[in-house]
Amino acid sequence: MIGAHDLGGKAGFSSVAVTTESSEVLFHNEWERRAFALTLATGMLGQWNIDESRHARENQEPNRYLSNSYYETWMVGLQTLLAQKGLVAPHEIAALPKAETLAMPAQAKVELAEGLSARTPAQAAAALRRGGPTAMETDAVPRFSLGERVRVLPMTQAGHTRAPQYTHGASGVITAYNGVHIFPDANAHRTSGADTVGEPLYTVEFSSVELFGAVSQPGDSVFVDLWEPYLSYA
Amino acid sequence: MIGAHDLGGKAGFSSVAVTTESSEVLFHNEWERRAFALTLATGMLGQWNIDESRHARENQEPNRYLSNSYYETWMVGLQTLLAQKGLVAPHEIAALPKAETLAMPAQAKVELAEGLSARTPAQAAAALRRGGPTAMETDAVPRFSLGERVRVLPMTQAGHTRAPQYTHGASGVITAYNGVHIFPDANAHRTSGADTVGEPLYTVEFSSVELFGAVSQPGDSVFVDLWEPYLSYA
Amino acid sequence: MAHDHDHDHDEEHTHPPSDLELRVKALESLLVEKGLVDPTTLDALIDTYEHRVGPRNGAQVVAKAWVDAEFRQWLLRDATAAVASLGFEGRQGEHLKVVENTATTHNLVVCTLCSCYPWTVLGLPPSWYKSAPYRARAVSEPRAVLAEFGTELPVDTSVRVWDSTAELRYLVLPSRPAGTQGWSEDQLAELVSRNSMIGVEPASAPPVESSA
Amino acid sequence: MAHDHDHDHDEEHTHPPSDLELRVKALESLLVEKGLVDPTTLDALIDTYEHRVGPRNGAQVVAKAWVDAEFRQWLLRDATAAVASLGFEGRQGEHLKVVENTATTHNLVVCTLCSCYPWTVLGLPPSWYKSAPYRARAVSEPRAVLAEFGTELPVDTSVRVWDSTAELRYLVLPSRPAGTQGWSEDQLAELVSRNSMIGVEPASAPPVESSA
Repeated sequence: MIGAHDLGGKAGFSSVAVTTESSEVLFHNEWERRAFALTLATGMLGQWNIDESRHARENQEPNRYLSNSYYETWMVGLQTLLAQKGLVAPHEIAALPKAETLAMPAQAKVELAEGLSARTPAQAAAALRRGGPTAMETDAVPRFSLGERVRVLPMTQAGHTRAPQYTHGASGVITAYNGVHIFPDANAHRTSGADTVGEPLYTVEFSSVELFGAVSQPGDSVFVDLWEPYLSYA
Repeated sequence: MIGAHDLGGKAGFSSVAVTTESSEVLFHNEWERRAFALTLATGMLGQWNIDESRHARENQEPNRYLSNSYYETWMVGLQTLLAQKGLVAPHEIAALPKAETLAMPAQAKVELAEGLSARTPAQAAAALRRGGPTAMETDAVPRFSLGERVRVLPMTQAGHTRAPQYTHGASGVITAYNGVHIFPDANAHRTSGADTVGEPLYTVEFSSVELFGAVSQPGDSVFVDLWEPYLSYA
Repeated sequence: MAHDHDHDHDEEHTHPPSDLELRVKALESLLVEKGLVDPTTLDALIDTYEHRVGPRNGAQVVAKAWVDAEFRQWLLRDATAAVASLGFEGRQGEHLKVVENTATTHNLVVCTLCSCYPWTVLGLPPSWYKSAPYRARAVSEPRAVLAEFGTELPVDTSVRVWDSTAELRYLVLPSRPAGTQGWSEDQLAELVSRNSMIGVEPASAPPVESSA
Repeated sequence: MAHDHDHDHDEEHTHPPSDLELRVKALESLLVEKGLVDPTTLDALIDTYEHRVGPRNGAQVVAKAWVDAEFRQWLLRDATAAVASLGFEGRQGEHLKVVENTATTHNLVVCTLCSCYPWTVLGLPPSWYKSAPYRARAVSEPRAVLAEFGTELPVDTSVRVWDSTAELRYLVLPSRPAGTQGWSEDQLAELVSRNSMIGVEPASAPPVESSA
């Protein structure tokens, strides 16, 4: 889906609120700290993946997405996932102070998975250290070669995607093959038990002039990581 | 520019607030009536064209564009144009009740064109009846033929444009040639005294499946009116 | 959650804050004072589009096309001229196109970039036509939008969406309802709703007559 | 004009409405009550990213690459492994790429779709990196964005923008400042600002020494 989160090249925004390392804080309020940590801690329960998590944040009304502050959007995403995955019942979300409308599936009901329990600090530290690699071991043969010119399909997908709209229909050159990685468009809409789908992941270089016209300087370029299903021969 | 106004195919919006002819009013408040009429009446002064007018409305911060009601955006556009064209001084706009920030050029100063004066009701009626045709008499030869397959350039333009982003990079078939019409991308950024630029205008049919994927039904299509500079051979 | 999100974007404001009213009034006063605007002209413009120019114009065009095959051909070939012959012309109708529904195709009109609309035959657009949901979804999921208007199309009917990106203005010529043989243009025009000329609904069916 | 538009979208809220605070607290209580979250784990996660994992990690990586040609080669070839050798690995650093500024190329990192950022070497991203203006403009007008950071590039330097659309995470290896011959890694690391590793600024110049 092309939602308000797909910001690359969009016009009308102001200048960047520049700060240096020493003049800023990471969290402006205690609730931002807790929102951040709640998101990480619940994510470690393993009930959703990163693409589902991104989709839950992005799938908001565009004016709300643009009006929310950063961690407000994290909270929207978290509440949506908790309800969708049945960790929290809709009426429990609704009973929270100043409940906002979330797109909560009507069928959500709480059936905690067997043995699901809070991660300890030590378990959390181990999970952070482990991370969540998305590279997959396969013997897939990539369709495109280094140096080959490809074109991004211009299609606007209905579901989650990581092909930004400013690249739609543009042609560029493969500069790196990064192996097979979990394919977000499938991963964000996994049905329980489905196998993880991997696709070859490339880095594609686009001429800035081709993407954005004469405001760009010749020789400048934009590199974008794109999965094979996004691409066709140019 | 691709601003928040370029809404085609964007995700996250709610259902349409359906009304029938008999259950609605055109203006919800007296201020909407006046905002509408002020826009038409000042437009008849001939100090700006329709593409400048559209650009003045579209060139807002995206979250503001999406939050404003319809006639609020008309008012943003009108005030911007009045200031840009020097019909109203920035300090006069600033002195209006609850002034909002508008992108007003610093050089704006009031120098009313010689003989510029309010249109009478009769003059306004005649102006409405005359309208503002955009077809131009030229002997230009269109580059593309009926039935030919073309591709919309994927470039994101910095200035005003009427090539919606959902068509960028997509290929379609020319179904009509509509003659040469004033080219909005040039018209919105006219410098005083510049000649009006016309370009061949086509109607292009796109397969909905190609634009929006499997959510579309085969056989459905979208027709878009596009000027020649937006197009290349497919 | 922190903000007041109850602002309804599908409908326009019904209770505008008074500062907006004040501001528009002040702007009008300023422009009148400068001699740039005549308040009686504003009144006339409002009256024109609130009371004189509206979808009854388009309904006349459609009804005539239903009874007059030659006019229908002219309309499909050169809508601007054909419509002008009925006295409807001018602003936002300078370059008209009429697209005809058939047994196998259904037409739907939208302006994804703003709110382009054939004023000369339909007047000013309704709120929903100008709303973000309609503008966003009419091109990408027209059948879902039609369903919200209660319009379910047969699967073998293809949908043609017309995005008004240039100065061409589109009017849908809906199919003539069955059971209207021998009706006059005026009678037929009653069946032509504004929504049917935008393409979100069919023309109305004739009222069921109680058999004598 | 009707609405309160003074909400600053470039910076995050500094004065959040208390209902948001209350809501987050209530959600935490609910999850703790259900046994899904341990509050001491939340404290530990916050402490980790507020005090332990941050751009000083990346500065060490950069400084080492400046003094150790073999490490630099390894870093450019397989950043994940080279960086792990310094003890930095895990979440949001699973697949690292290092892109090197040269005399003729300058690199800039963005995530236009969300806020992807190499946590293992830079910690959490600053507000501006997550803001709509940066995400929108970094790809389409990188030189204007750089100028807002006070960075003016020579015309013959080409800009390479890296949009982090997948799980690859990018770190810029800035050019080593002139006048730092013989400096230790620790001394050099002091010159490596977070902003220089995102690519919006060069590494800092060494402080001017008063001649003896």
